[in-house]
Amino acid sequence: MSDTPVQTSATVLTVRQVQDYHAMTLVAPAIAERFRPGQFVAAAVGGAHTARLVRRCFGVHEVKSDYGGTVEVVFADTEPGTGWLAGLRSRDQLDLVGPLGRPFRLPRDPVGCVLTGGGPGAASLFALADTLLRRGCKVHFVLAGPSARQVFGSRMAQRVGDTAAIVTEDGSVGEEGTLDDVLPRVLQETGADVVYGCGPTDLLRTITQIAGELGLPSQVSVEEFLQRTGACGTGLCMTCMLPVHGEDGVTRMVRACADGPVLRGDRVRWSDLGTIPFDALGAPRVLSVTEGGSR
Amino acid sequence: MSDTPVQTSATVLTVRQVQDYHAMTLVAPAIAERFRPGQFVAAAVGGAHTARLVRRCFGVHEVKSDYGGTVEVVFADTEPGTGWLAGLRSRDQLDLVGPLGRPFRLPRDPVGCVLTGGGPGAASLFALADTLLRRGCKVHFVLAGPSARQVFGSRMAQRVGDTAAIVTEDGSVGEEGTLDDVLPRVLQETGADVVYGCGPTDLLRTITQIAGELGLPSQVSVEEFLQRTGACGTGLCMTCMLPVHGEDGVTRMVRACADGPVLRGDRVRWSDLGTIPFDALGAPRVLSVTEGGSR
Amino acid sequence: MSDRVRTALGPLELPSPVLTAAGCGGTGRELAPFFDLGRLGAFTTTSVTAQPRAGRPTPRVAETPSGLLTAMGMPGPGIETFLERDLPWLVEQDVRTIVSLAGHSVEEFAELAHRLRGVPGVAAVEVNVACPNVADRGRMFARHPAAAAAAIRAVRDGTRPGTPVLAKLAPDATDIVTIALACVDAGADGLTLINTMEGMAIDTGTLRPALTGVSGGLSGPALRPVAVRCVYQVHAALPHTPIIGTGGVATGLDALELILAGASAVAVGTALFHDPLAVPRVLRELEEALAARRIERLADAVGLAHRPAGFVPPQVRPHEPEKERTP
Amino acid sequence: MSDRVRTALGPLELPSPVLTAAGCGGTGRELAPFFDLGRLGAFTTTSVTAQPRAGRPTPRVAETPSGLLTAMGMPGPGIETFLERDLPWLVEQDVRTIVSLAGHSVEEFAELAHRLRGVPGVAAVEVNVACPNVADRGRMFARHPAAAAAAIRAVRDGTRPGTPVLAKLAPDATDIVTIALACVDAGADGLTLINTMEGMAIDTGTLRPALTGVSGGLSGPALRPVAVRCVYQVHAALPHTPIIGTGGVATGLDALELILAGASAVAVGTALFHDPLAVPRVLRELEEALAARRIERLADAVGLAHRPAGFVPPQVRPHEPEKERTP
Ligand SMILES: Cc1cc2nc3c(=O)[nH]c(=O)nc-3n(C[C@H](O)[C@H](O)[C@H](O)COP(=O)(O)OP(=O)(O)OC[C@H]3O[C@@H](n4cnc5c(N)ncnc54)[C@H](O)[C@@H]3O)c2cc1C
Ligand SMILES: Cc1cc2nc3c(=O)[nH]c(=O)nc-3n(C[C@H](O)[C@H](O)[C@H](O)COP(=O)(O)OP(=O)(O)OC[C@H]3O[C@@H](n4cnc5c(N)ncnc54)[C@H](O)[C@@H]3O)c2cc1C
Ligand SMILES: Cc1cc2nc3c(=O)[nH]c(=O)nc-3n(C[C@H](O)[C@H](O)[C@H](O)COP(=O)(O)O)c2cc1C
Ligand SMILES: Cc1cc2nc3c(=O)[nH]c(=O)nc-3n(C[C@H](O)[C@H](O)[C@H](O)COP(=O)(O)O)c2cc1C
Ligand code: FES
Ligand code: FES
Repeated sequence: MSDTPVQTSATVLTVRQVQDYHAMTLVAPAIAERFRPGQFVAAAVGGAHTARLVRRCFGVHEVKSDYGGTVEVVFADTEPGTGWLAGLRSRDQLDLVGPLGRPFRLPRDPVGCVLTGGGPGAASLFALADTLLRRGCKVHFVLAGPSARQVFGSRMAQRVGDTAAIVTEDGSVGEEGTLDDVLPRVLQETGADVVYGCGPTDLLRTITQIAGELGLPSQVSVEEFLQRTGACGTGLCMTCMLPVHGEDGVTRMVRACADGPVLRGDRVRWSDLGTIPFDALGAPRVLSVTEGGSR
Repeated sequence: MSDTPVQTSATVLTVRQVQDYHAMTLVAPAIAERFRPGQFVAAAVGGAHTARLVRRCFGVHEVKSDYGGTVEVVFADTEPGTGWLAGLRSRDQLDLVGPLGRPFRLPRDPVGCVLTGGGPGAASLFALADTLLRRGCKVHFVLAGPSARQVFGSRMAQRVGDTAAIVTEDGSVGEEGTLDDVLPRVLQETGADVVYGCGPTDLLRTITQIAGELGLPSQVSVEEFLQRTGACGTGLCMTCMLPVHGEDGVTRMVRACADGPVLRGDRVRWSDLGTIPFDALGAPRVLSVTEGGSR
Repeated sequence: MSDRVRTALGPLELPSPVLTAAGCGGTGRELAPFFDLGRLGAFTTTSVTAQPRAGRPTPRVAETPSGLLTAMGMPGPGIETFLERDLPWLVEQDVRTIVSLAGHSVEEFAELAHRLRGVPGVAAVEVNVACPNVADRGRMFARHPAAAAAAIRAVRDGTRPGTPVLAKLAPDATDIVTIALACVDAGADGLTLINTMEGMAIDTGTLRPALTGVSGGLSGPALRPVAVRCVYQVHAALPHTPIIGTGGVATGLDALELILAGASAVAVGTALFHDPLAVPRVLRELEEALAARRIERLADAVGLAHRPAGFVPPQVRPHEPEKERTP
Repeated sequence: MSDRVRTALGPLELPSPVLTAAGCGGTGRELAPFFDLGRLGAFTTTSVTAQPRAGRPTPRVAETPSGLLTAMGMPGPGIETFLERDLPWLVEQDVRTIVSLAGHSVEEFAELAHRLRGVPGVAAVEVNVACPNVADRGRMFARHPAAAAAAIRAVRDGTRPGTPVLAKLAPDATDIVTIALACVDAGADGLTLINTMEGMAIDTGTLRPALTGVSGGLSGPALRPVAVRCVYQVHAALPHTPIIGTGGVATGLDALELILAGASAVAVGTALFHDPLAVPRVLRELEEALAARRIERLADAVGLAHRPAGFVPPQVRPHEPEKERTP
């Protein structure tokens, strides 16, 4: 059962400032032991008397064996939920569920991998890099964002990766430009065999497209879509549905949390996110007459 | 305006264990400066995302001039609201409104005063004692309760008061017995001129009765009644009503928070607490027909 | 207060859209120590009854998740004392005052309106139709279109034409739009949405209902989604009828939510018990929220969430302002 | 599980009174990693429809104070796949299963009952009458006594006599007791109270309704006072009809509150999203709460809050168990 998630009261070990983000290390042996890169944890926010019922999900930045097992998450504290998290201090308890979701599929052979991301979501790529490197893979980072604030881990990527390219629209860190300018070049230069992605939805779509054009498989984590739509993270609530077409050619609505968050990029119908495509299984044939929310 | 209440974000200075209680000292200069003994403060509990809308009220144990002005409250952490409070640590912020309610009326002359109480509510008596002593009054404590756990401040009373009598039903601290056994004796021995009370409702009723029999005025704080019935502490919600008869002989429903919590004991219709006496102003003449809660 | 937040309820202009809700601001005197009452859009009184009423025995209130349950039993000093003691104080402080009326029969509503007629300092009259109707075995007026309309008509008929009459509705109805239509048809110039919703709590210590009234009214943020829904549905049907949105407003964004749904003003109730400074804070936050969204005038935000809705529900024109009638 | 918590819904005996609520436990597979499903009193399925349905586009959910708003659009694989794939898995795990049915017409309800008839592993059938009725311009069955009764009758007629049929009602009605009476009269063996209540949220960023469905159903602790009130009122009128209490149960004391109001079992919904271990925890806390109050058998606590009420509301005897009819 060691690949099944657990619910646990984790102890906050440290909260550090990293660039514009908070990095929180939590003692959670049962989660650390089960974790595989690409999976996430879901934290209850607001404390024992909270009025906020939706757990906030976080990709795992790093897992260590200290104190029986720790997990580190990275977040910005701009919104109420993460604002509360940022106020926690060492020794506080945090109710965590995890690890949740399907991990990144790992190559069997020591191939070349490009890890692409942006925003705090890029944090997940570092746990992945760690595992890939231990398997003898080559790891090439490509981090992109509008400006330096939105690019997490640029220095770390340079330290950890075999290569690391950083690109921002305003040139505030790395090259000036967009992912389109950089990713094809890196894929060509490194001769990579697979592309991994984690970050804003538009970024994932771009990754998928560029990888597709070069005939490379892509594995992307739809964290942002899940964050905007989901309520449980455990596959129970069925609110985080997105259209994915299967090998049989049929489009099905699948759960971003339990069937993802890592999906094959080429399977996701990116243009149809937030809709039920008319050809999806179970799509309404006519717009049904409903009074308010049918339940 | 310095006798009007304020809303403030107080900083927790220390939380100490005192007997079975927590004593929390808060930096709140605007409240400390306005406070008069018998008044209380109302704390928002549960943090920024709380689902609990009712503030928890606390009598003030001690006011000091350190850090611009501090107030100390004393509480047991058996229930959810105070349980949350007990988890606060030094440097945390607490949203406080105060001082609220009418204070104990103070004697003009340096007379003899008996201060009677039980439970954490007795905390309020120490701020009162302080003021009375500074006015040259004699202060005699009588603290009562079922057992030692329910008697707060017995050692402090002995240190601060001119005399101090402690009585518990099981004799676990002080004499074995009840207030009835002790209060009449203390009143006679000390020749006191006025009785102050703060504690469980039954205790207040006993105090009023014994004082009345000896022809002494009593001033009691109906904190427990207020805690069971009120929702705001500021006089807005009209839920903490208790029957009090006025000088004109008419019984009116008054607010425990804003018209109290300190009331003349002989004015409170103790047997009718939790009812609308039929002769109260505005009492229903017949039980009105209502569907559920009329608003 | 900036021009950005000016608003109007029909003919009644208000410098601020943030009011107190009926029964939640005491007599006004209790709030005065905390902030300048001039910052109130308006003060809504506790519902005034014909006779003094002590209300229900305690406990009258219970805490529920993000809410409060209350069964007050309509306590108050009665209209005579109200007119002698409470209203003059508000007038003296220059507080725009909306007087809420509670009757237990259509006749009592008529009598109350009559007593209030011509009294200076009444900015508007709010009719609390969430009152038990003794003529209907104690069922609330607010639950039946005809009963609600009768109460409104009685008050409208007894009130000077220039003074707006607002109908305050409760959400415990199969279809609140029907009730709102009936009230507007009966002469209501505006609507206050919503009163509390019937709920109940059981004390797991005593194993008995927590309130002497057995059931009570649920208020507070827990109720807000229901208030937003009611305001939205009624504004869709009656886009020209001004609405005061009430129910769980505790922040400026909560106020904005009700305004986007179709309210021209909002009233703060339960939040006052938690935070006596709620009204000026909500106003400040709302002003900031409008500015951040580059909304220059509050009126531009009213009902904005309806546009561009794919489906336009049937719209009904409100009644024309009535001519004065003999009471 | 101790004998203290054994309960029964009419003929259906359950070792535990804590169930999952319809639509909130996934297919069962999602909960299985967290706890032994044998600890469930019963598993209630997501409402099963005749055809596969993708449901509404996202966003389908919004967070509200102590609550959740959802507008799902009744997604599901359809009864065929349900019978082939989901139900057999539950049977295999030995999970007592209550199958919830959702139809958009009386005929569809009849068809669903017919498809389910005689299928092994169906402990009870729950009829979700909070469905839009296409024959009534999309109004919910649950809002009209006659429509609700027709749906119940269709399912009762199509279901084996030994299998209890439960009517699941929504609180958005002027008088839920009337609807409950109509359902029991039409053959419901028990009631599940309550489904979500209609509410709405507006996104203050986009200035548009937060849900694609515009309005949605409010669930979670915010709703609990309404659930307690509905269970209390219906139990007062129908003291012999078993009730599953649902709405905001997140702790053992919440469960006890509904039981004291008159429920014989409780179903946990929204709390599962916050806490996948909610069911075994609520059960443990309930067991402790009963023990602390020296209540030896759960049945002794059912409806206890009604005693010694001063006023006994009119009581109605439930219908006698129906003889088998030809479907
Ligand atoms: C798989 C996954 C991984 C993520 N990893 C990271 C990360 O590494 N670093 C990071 O900063 N952020 C991450 N996020 C986003 C994160 O969960 C927060 O939602 C985000 O930071 C917004 O902050 P907040 O909770 O303070 O916002 P709030 O304003 O408190 O919440 C914003 C709104 O989103 C809703 N919401 C928030 N979280 C969820 C959720 N999980 N499911 C459904 N609704 C939700 C809330 O109900 C609210 O309405 C991740 C999200 C997902 C789904
Ligand atoms: C004037 C006054 C002075 C007090 N002084 C002290 C003191 O010095 N030390 C002390 O330990 N306790 C004091 N109390 C009681 C204190 O406010 C807490 O209510 C009590 O300790 C119960 O603890 P809790 O909040 O953890 O209980 P909870 O279980 O969290 O609350 C118990 C129930 O009481 C209700 N409740 C709690 N407080 C209030 C309130 N203020 N108004 C209305 N309803 C309320 C809650 O809604 C809840 O339903 C005082 C109360 C009053 C009114
Ligand atoms: C203690 C209390 C007393 C109330 N008294 C009245 C009243 O007298 N008349 C009335 O129309 N509404 C009354 N209400 C309803 C409020 O005005 C308001 O409509 C409702 O509480 C929802 O708003 P809120 O969530 O901001 O409190 C009262 C509500 C509470 C909580
Ligand atoms: C996401 C979600 C899906 C639901 N799906 C169904 C359903 O399919 N059938 C049904 O009868 N009720 C459904 N409900 C209602 C719940 O079963 C329950 O009655 C309601 O949510 C109140 O309980 P709670 O507060 O514990 O969630 C759903 C509720 C939610 C939140
Ligand atoms: S977030 Fe609940 S199913 Fe995905
Ligand atoms: S507690 Fe609100 S008026 Fe006294």
